[in-house]
Amino acid sequence: MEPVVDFRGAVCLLGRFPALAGVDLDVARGEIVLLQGPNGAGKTTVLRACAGLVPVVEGDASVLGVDLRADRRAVRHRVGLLGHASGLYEDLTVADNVRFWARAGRAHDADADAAMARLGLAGRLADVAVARLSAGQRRRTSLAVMVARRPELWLLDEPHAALDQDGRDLVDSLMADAVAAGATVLFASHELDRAQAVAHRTITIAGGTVAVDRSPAGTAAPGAPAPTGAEPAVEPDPEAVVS
Amino acid sequence: MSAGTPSTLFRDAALVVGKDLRLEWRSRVITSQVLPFAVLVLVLFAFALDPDRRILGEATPGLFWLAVLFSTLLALQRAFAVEAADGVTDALRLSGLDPAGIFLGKAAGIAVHLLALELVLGVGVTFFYGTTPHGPVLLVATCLAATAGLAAVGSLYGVLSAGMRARDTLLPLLLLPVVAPVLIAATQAFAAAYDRSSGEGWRWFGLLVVFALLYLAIGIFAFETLLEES
Amino acid sequence: MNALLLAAAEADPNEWSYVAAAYALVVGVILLYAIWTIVRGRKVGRQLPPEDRRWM
Amino acid sequence: MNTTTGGPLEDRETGSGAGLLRVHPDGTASPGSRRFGIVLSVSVVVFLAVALVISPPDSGAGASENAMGEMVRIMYVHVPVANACYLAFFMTALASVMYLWKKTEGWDSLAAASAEVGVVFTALTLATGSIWGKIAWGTWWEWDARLTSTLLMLVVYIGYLALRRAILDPVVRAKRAAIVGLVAFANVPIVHYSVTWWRGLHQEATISRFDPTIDGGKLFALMFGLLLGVALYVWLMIHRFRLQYAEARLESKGLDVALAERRAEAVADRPQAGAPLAAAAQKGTNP
Repeated sequence: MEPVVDFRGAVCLLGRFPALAGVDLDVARGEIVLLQGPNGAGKTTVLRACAGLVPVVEGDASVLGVDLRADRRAVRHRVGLLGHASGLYEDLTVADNVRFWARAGRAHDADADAAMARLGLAGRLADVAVARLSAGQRRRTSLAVMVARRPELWLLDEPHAALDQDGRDLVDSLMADAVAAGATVLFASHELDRAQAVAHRTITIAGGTVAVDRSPAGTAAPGAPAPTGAEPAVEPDPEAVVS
Repeated sequence: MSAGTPSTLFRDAALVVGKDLRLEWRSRVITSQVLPFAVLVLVLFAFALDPDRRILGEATPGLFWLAVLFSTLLALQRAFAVEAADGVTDALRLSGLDPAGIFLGKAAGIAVHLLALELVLGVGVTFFYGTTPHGPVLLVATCLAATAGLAAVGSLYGVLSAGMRARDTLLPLLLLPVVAPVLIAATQAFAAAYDRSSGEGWRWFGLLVVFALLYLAIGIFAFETLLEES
Repeated sequence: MNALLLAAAEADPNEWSYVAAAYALVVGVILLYAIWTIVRGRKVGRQLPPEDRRWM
Repeated sequence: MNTTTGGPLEDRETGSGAGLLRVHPDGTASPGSRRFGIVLSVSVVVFLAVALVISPPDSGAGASENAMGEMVRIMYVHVPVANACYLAFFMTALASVMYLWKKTEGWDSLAAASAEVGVVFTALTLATGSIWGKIAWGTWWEWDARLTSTLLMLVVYIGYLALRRAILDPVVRAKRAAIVGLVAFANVPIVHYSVTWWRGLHQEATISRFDPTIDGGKLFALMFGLLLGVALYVWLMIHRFRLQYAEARLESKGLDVALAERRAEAVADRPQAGAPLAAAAQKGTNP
C-alpha cells in the first residue's frame, strides 16, 4: 500500500521563519488523519506543503507519489485544500463559482450541481453573489467546490469552523464518503471531541515538528511512522478516544 | 499541469476569459467606474488645452491613447485585485489550469474591456473634439494591435505586482515606461489615419504587432513563475 | 542651426564652465556612489560572521 | 595579507603602498580590489589630464562648420559613461537569465548590483548629454531620440529597483526581479526603434550629433575613457556585488539557529498539548 503522504524531516520556510522544522509524517490511502496542536504550531503549513503550495526546502516529501522537492506543481490538481480563505470570487454567484472551479478541475457541470445540492446550496442560494453570503454559507460553497472536484487527497483546515450543527455533521459525512470513494483526508481542527470521533488517527504538531503520533493501536511515539503496511480502512474506535 | 497541450491551453484561456466577462457582467465595475473615468479624462484634457484653439483636434490621437493608457491602469488593478482576494490566488494555483492559459485568458479579458473603452473614447473624441475619423481600416487595426500589446504587458505586470506591498503605486511606475512605445506607435498610426497618409501608419502598426507578440510570448513563458508565491 | 554651432565653435569662455561642470558631476557622483557603497558594505559586513565574507 | 608588489605608481602616489593595501576588516574590499582601486584612482587623474589639458580641442579639420571646440571634451566622459550603463544593464539581463536557469542566489545578487550601478551611470549619461545639448542646441533638453530612449531606460530600471524593495521574501523577489530584468532589456530595442522613428518623422534636420573628426589625440582620449569606464564599472561592481551578497547572507543567516528555536517550541508546548492526548492514549491501550 503506497503512502499518500510521506514526509521525512521536511523543513518549510515562510520567509525566513521555519514554519516546519523537520516533520515526519505518513498518511496511508483511505485514512482520516487529524492534525492538532496549538496556534502557530505549523498545522496549516503542513496542509499547504501537502498541497504543493509551500516549498519543502529540506528533507524528503512526497504526496500521491509525487516528489514535492522535484516538482510540487504536479500534485496540485489532485488535491483539494479548504483553507481559512474561501478561494471564491466575491462578485460571482455561488453557482458561477462552483461551476468555474469545477470546470477548471476538469469536472462537469453535473458534478457541480450535485455538489451544490449535497451542500444545501441548490435553489435560491445558488444565484446569490458570494459577497452577500454568511461565513457559514461561504464555507459550504468552498466545500461544494471541493466535492465537485473529487480530489484524491482532502486537506481541510478547521473544516468545522463557522458552520452550524447541520453543517458540521455534513462535513463529517463528507469526509467519510470521500474515504469510502478511495480518497484520503488530512485535516486540522481545534474541536477535538468531534474531530477525534471522525479521525482514524491523531497527530499532534508543535513547534513545527510532530510531537505525538497516536496510531490506532494506541501507541504514542513521537515522530514514529504510521503502520503503512496495515489495511487501508482502519477501524476507528471513537469511544476509546473520546472517553 | 505545467505542460499543457495547445487544446487545454485554449480551453483554460476560454474558461478564464468567460469567468472574467461574467464577473464584469455581475459587478459592472469597468462599465460603471472605468468607462466614466475615461470620458472624464477626455473632458479634463479639453479644460487643460483650451478647446477653442484647434489644439484638441490636432492632439486627438495622443489624447485618445493617453486616456486609454490611464484607463488601462485602472482596469488592470481591478482585474488583478479580483485574483488576489480571499485565497483566490491559491485556488488558481491548485486549480489545474495551465498558467499560460490563465495568462492568455486574463489578457483576453482585459483586451475585451479595453476595446469597449476605445470604442467609447473614439465616439468621445469625435463628439467632444470634433475630429472626423478617416482610414477606418488603419484605425481598427491599430486599436486591435495596440490593445493586444497593452493587455499582454499589462497582464504580465499585473500578476507581477499582485499581492505585493504598495502595488497600486508600483504598477504605474513599472508599466508606463514599458508601454511608452505603444503610446508613440499608436498615436502616430492614428495621426497617419486622420491625415490620410496611411503608408507611414502601417509601419507603426507593424511595430505594435511586434510589441504585442513579444509580450505575449514573454507572458506565456513567465506566467507560471510569476503565479508562484515562492 | 549652423550659426549656433559656429558660435559654439568660437572659444567661448562659457563653454569651459559647461565642460568643467560635466566632469565635476561625473567624478563627483561616481566618487560619492563608491563611498556610499563602501560604507554600506562595512555596515553590513560588521553584522556578518567572518567566514561568510569569502572575499577576505 | 598581501603587502608585496606595490607598483611604482602606487609608491609614487602614496609613499607607502603596503599601508594602503591593508583593507578594512568589515568592508567589502579585498587586497586585490584595493590594488585595483589604487591603480584606478591614479588612472582617473591621468585621464583627467589627458581629456582636459593634453588632448586638443576640436577644430573641425574636415568640415569647419562641424567644429565642436572645447565641448568635444564632454564626449570623453559622456560616451564611456553611456557605454558602461549599457554594459551594466546587459549584465543585469544576463544574470537574470542565469538566475531563472540556475536559481542560485549569486546570480540574483549580481543582477541587483549591476542594475543599481547601471542606474547611476545612466543618470550621468543623461546629465552629461544634457550639458552637451545646452552648448550645442542652446537648451537643456531636446527630444532627441537617444536622450529620450535613455530617459525611458532610466525610469524602467528605477522601477526594477523599486520592485526589489517592495518584496520581502528573497525567493519571490529574486524570481520576479529576474523576469522584470529580462523584460526591461527586451524593451530597450523597442523603445529605441519607436523613439528613433518618432523623431525621424518630425525633426527638420538632424542636429549635430556626436560625430567630430576623430584624430590621434582625441581618439586616444576617447579610448582611454572607454577603458576607464569599463574598469570603473568592474571596480564598483566588485564592491556592490559583495555588498549585495553580504545582505543576502544576512537575510538567510542562521537557518540552523531558527530551526533549533522552532523545535524548542515543541518541547515547551508538549505538556499542555500532549498531556491530555497521552492520557487518552493510555486509555486506548487498555480498553
